[in-house]
Amino acid sequence: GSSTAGSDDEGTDGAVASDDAGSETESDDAMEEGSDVKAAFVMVAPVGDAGWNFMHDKGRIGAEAATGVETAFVEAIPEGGAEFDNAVQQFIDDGFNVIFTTSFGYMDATERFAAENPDVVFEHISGFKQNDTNFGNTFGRMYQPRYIAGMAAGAATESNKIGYVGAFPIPEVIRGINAFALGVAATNPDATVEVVWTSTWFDPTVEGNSAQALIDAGADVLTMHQDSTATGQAITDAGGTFIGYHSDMSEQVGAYLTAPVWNWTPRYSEVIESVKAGNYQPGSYWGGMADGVVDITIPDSSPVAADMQKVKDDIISGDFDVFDTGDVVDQDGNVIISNGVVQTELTDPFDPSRVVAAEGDALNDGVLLTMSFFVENVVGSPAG
Amino acid sequence: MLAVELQGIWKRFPGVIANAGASLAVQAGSVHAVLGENGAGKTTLMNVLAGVYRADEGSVKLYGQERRFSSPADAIGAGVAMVHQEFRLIPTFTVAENVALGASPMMLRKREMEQQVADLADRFGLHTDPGREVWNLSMGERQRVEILKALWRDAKILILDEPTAVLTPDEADELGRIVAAMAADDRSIIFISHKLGEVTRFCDEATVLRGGATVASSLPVETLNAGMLAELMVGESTAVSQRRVRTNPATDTAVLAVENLTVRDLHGIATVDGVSLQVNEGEILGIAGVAGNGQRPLADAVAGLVDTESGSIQLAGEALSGTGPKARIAAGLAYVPEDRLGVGLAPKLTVTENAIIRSYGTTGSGPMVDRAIARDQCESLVDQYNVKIGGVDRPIAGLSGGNLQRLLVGRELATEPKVLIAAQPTRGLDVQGVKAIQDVLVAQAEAGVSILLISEDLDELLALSDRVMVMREGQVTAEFEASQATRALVGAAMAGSAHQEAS
Amino acid sequence: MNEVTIVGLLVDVIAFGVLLYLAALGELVAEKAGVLNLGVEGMMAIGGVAAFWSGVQFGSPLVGLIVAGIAAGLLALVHALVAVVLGADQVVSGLALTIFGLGLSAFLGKEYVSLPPVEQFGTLPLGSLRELRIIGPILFDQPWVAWLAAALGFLTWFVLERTRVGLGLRAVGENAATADAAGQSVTVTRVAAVVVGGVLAGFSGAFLVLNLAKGWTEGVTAGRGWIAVALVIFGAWRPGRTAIGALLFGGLLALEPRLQTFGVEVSPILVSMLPYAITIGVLVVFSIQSRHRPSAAPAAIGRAYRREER
Amino acid sequence: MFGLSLAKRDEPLWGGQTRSVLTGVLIALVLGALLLWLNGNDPVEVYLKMAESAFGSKRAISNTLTRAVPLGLAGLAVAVAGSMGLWNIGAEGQIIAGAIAGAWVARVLPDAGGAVLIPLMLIGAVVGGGLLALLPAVARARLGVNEIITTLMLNEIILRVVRYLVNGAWKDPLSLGFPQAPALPAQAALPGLFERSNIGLLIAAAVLAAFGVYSARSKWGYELRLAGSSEKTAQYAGISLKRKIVTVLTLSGAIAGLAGGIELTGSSNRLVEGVANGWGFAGIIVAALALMRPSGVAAVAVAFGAVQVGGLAIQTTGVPSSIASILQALILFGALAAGVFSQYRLVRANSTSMAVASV
Ligand SMILES: Nc1ncnc2c1ncn2[C@@H]1O[C@H](COP(=O)(O)OP(=O)(O)OP(=O)(O)O)[C@@H](O)[C@H]1O
Ligand SMILES: Nc1ncnc2c1ncn2[C@@H]1O[C@H](COP(=O)(O)OP(=O)(O)OP(=O)(O)O)[C@@H](O)[C@H]1O
Ligand SMILES: [Mg+2]
Ligand SMILES: [Mg+2]
Repeated sequence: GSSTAGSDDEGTDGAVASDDAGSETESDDAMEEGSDVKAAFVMVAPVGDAGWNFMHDKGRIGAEAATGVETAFVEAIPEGGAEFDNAVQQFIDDGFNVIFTTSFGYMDATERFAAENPDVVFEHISGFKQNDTNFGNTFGRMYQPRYIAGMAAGAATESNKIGYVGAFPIPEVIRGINAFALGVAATNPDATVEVVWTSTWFDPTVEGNSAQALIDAGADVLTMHQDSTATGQAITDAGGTFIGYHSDMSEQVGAYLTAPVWNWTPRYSEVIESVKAGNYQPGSYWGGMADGVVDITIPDSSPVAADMQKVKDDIISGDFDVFDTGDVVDQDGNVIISNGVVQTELTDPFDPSRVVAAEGDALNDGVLLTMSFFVENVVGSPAG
Repeated sequence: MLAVELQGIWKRFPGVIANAGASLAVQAGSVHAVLGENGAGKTTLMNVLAGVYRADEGSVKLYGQERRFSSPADAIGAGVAMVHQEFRLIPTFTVAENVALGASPMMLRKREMEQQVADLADRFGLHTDPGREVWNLSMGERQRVEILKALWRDAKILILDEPTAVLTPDEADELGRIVAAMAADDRSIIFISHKLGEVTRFCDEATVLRGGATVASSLPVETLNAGMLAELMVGESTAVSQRRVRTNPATDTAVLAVENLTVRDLHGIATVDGVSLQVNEGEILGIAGVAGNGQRPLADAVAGLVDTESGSIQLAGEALSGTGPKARIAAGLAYVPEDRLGVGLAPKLTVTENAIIRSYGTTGSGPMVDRAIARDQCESLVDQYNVKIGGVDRPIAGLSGGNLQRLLVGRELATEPKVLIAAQPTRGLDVQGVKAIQDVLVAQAEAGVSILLISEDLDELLALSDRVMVMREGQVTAEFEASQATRALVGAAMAGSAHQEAS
Repeated sequence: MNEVTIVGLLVDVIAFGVLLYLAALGELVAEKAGVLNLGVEGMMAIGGVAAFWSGVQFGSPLVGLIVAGIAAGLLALVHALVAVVLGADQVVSGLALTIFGLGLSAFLGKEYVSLPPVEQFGTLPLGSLRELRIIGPILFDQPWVAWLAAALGFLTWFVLERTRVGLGLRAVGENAATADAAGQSVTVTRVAAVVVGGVLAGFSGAFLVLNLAKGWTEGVTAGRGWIAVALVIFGAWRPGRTAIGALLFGGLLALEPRLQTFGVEVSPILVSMLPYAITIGVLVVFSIQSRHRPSAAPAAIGRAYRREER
Repeated sequence: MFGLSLAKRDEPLWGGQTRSVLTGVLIALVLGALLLWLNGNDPVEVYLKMAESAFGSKRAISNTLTRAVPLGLAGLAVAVAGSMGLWNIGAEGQIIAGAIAGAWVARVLPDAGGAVLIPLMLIGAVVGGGLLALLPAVARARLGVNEIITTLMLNEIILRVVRYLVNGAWKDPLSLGFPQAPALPAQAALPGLFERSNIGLLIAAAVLAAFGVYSARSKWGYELRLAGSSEKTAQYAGISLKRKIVTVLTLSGAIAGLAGGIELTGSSNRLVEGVANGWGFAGIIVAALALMRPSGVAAVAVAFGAVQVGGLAIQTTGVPSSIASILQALILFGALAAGVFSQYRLVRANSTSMAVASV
């Protein structure tokens, strides 16, 4: 069968699964005796968006069930405004002592609150700042399951054209596209990955429209880095194959093949448990498939299911890493990385004076975090 | 048989009682005049009959049957049509569309509709082009469209509220014939007019309103004369305006000199067409003419409110052409506009704020309005011109027309102008008001102010003016010295033909 | 760029055009009667959630369309009551309606987020016409709502220009006192026009959720209601010209991602500005052209009418 | 309808607008209670939480006032134009333009001291907001182009400009490619006052007070009201309407731009896409509820700020944000309706005698 260790209703939350509805009254019952830890979440868009925020809310609900602490959230809080301050302060005043801020743009404000409130733990998602006592950051190596998804896509395409609907040309998205494209190359060296940028994280209409553009351009397999399922609906209607993102979208999308998914429950639970135990240590957590924060469903139907499973196992065991293996060649044919060794000096594209890796250096996370080139089998512009 | 029977109609508006138990009885198949001073409540009463206003109290009977209208639609359904005093036309609609509005077949066939309107117009001798949009039409044409609307509905009861105000005497006579034909067709017509000659020629009976109540009902017109009617209307015997005797005759120095002035409206029609005139120091120059013949754009052009196409304007030797209103005020020009609440005053602002429109810029040195000075100015105007107000800090819209006018005239004269343009300065005023304003104008002229007086009231013009000019279709068509100006001569010039209104 | 991509583009142009057109047509009807309704965005959202709800309940897009129309029409009735019957400020009431509609749709739609799509509006059984090259997919393979939109556009034009109802409605929007004196009930006409406007916005929302976004999520309207408001002005309050505008604006929306697949390197963000920039440009050109005519805008727009007030 | 109609009162009800806003709030609270109850919340508890979070402590008051700053300035911007009968729907975009211009100043002068930089940024913001309003202003004055639509369209355009900047030209080199503008220099932050309030509060209060007085007492304000009361009268009084339209709309934009500058330097430490955050649209509502009188804006802004703070606070107790929006809309409808009834009364035509029944 398929192995879906990370999908939301399995795994860590078994113990109190009956309570995972997440309503406030129920969580009171589930609260452990004597625990005064309360966890709050700040979301940048309505949790009803079916994507990023939706998954964080699922993570919240899962963590509430797993740890028994009370949780609360506010949604649609803009980045860089007074609303964030109001909401976080309200949480602090109401006695919340772990606060997860789940959008990149909250980073600076979260840092400031952490400095002002040493008794409250702040965990920021998708950023890179931290302090020594109560402020850490969390993200996931989504590129790992993206690679495996690419393998499935390469095997599934008949037109040898795979479409990728991307939000913004930023390293996080580019990294995912490259990993995916490397996975495609592993199972189908003839296939290309064509990218369309939407300039929005969430707009189902634009996403669907972009997907249709790719379909018309000949793509028969689509994936995306967006917050709605519109891409999947478009390819379903066109009779193609869809690879989801964020959550297992098999319920919503007919042409579903597989999906790299987020599963915030284990990480949230871990942070909350450490606060409960009084041993929270801030850090830069960049978890991968081994940690369960990202995962993928392996489709039985795929002819490369066994290969995918093997790669998954190897990633989890540490025997394989996406950009560490073989040659990573850019669109112009330059070999950028070869077997984990950087072949050419890499600078931060946004600050060219900063060298991220010199020629001959071993591959480091900095290279991944500033990635701004497309690998050779990607069609489209990494500049947007 | 009575076609219309209104009884005990009361209608109150905030701060005013427009109808105070008014009544009216109209015989079927007759033309019935409703008379009364401005503000007597004629229009209000007709609006009640036409379903536009809902009376506070009173009853409406048509052909003996009690009716209760809650909308104009109800009244139209009962066969009542009204030609409103202010046009109720839609400028962007064609004539045919305006005529058919609310009374057309479900499907509109443009050609057919226009043809039908044309036929109807021909039948009653109302010349019009059914396919033209109304914004292109002159006032007289618009009036014809209004009448066509009522004819189109085949109304049994037709209300005409001052239909002849913008018509030439010829056109008015034409209308008289149409009305007579309609009456002969067993329709009933209610005819409102301030022109008593028309009343005696066109109508069978007359009802007179005063202060919202009926003071005389269904008088047979044959028994009436103008003097009696005037007495009934105003409630006291007024001497017919008499020529005033000046103690200090006008001099020959031209203070205001207008040379070959042409003004075009939005549609390129020359509303003022090569007008030249001059007003000497201490002189009152009267401009006569049927409404809509260019008097208003002439006044606006001299005051700098509309652009002129060509010509020059000089005030005491200073060229004003091309300057804005501010410069002209500074040069010594004052203007009492015809539309007092729309142009001369700002209805939402307070009495004080309206009193300082001319002076706020020059009183006080800094950027702020000096409220103490403003209040003083306002109070002294109120005292001097005997303006009745609720309070200097209440919105001016609450004042009655006469009081608005006193304040406006006072304010303009407070600027100590060299030239005063006074357009319809006594329209809508009661007897004391008329006299007060006329006295002020004469006193100013005697003090050396040059006055350009525009009025539709011929008697007023003849009584006050040193010279009278007649405007027709934008041009000055005649000029009379005071000594030669008679009603007959001026009236004939206004009509542009030998025809003159009987009186 | 090849035949398939060009056909695909045109198919999308029409789809987006239909989306915008339905909403704009509704706004046009309301504005023609003299009522500005800035609540289009909220009405579309309510229509969308209602259509999705009935899709889940009944599985029929036709029922969805009807339910969406009713729901959005009811929402529009709020604006009609506040801004027409009571005569309160139309701008504020419309803005409040947008806030209300977006909030209410999010509240009602909570359980429908990330459900699989419900049945879409299908195509008409046009047989071999649909198979025709190029025009088959562009015209005959469109969902029937596209035909409905075209028909409604024609119907709107016909009713406005060729029937007594339309004459009265336009009169109310030009000069309420005149229409009233001619026996046309201003309140009834305006309320009806606002509600019809709401129904059409609801249709637009239904089409958006069922066929374009293919699912309900909060924020699904993403500002398209505002484009519809702009479109009415672009179309100079005429159904035909508005249709052309809808295709133009729809074309720009459709072009945004496709330019990339055509290999044109232009920022999609900049392309997305175009509809708004064009609207401003067109407005300016119109007003230069029509300096000596009465404006195309219904003269009484935004103004409450109270019969006994002068 | 139902034989009922509205008749103007001889005098508006005592306390007219204040009373109507309060009545509106009351109506909204009743309807909202129903909604909350349906959603399984305890309305009383929720409302207490709203009140407490808006006014219950020094911090709460600071939160409310912090919101009242952009609301008040945007409201003032709309009211200044509105007192002359112009609709500036573009405050939202002008706030963004102000923030962009302010951020630009900081880019150009990164090393200037705070005492220089902050004033320059705020001036930049004022200029930026004013410039964005200039196009609609000139188009309206010269060509009679409806300013409602041009300002509305410019909102959408400027939003995309800031998005473009943040994603491209102005992308922060230090944020690992994430689309955000660089952080402003530390000295660009407005000095704090108490709790979360900063001197932006004083600036806004000063601007609101100054305009409140200036527009009520000055010749300039008098001319505005004159033009707003009747265009023809203004022309008759020798006021150049064209110039007035241009100056007033531009000024309106400048005030909104100042709001953007204060948000930039006060609440956010970098230019973000969401800097306007709906304040501009809320400003329309604030101005309308203040009857377009600049002097009334401040009070409405504080009240509206409290509603927003309360709406956010109840979310932390599990009330969905959608209900907070619905409550806000209900308050608006309620206030609008109550505003009408303060000037009109309901009249019923009695079916037998046409007598007036006042309800
Ligand atoms: N809608 C209204 N609101 C307030 N006051 C009104 C209204 N209509 C009429 N009035 C007032 O009622 C009174 C009677 O006005 P009405 O128009 O009936 O007079 P009229 O006899 O027709 O005068 P005119 O000869 O000038 O036409 C006036 O004082 C007028 O100002
Ligand atoms: N547009 C209007 N809106 C409301 N009320 C009006 C309006 N026009 C006139 N009125 C009211 O009608 C009343 C009378 O106005 P009108 O000018 O007809 O007075 P009048 O009876 O002719 O008095 P006067 O003898 O001073 O001319 C005023 O008190 C005013 O409140
Ligand atoms: Mg009258
Ligand atoms: Mg009067």
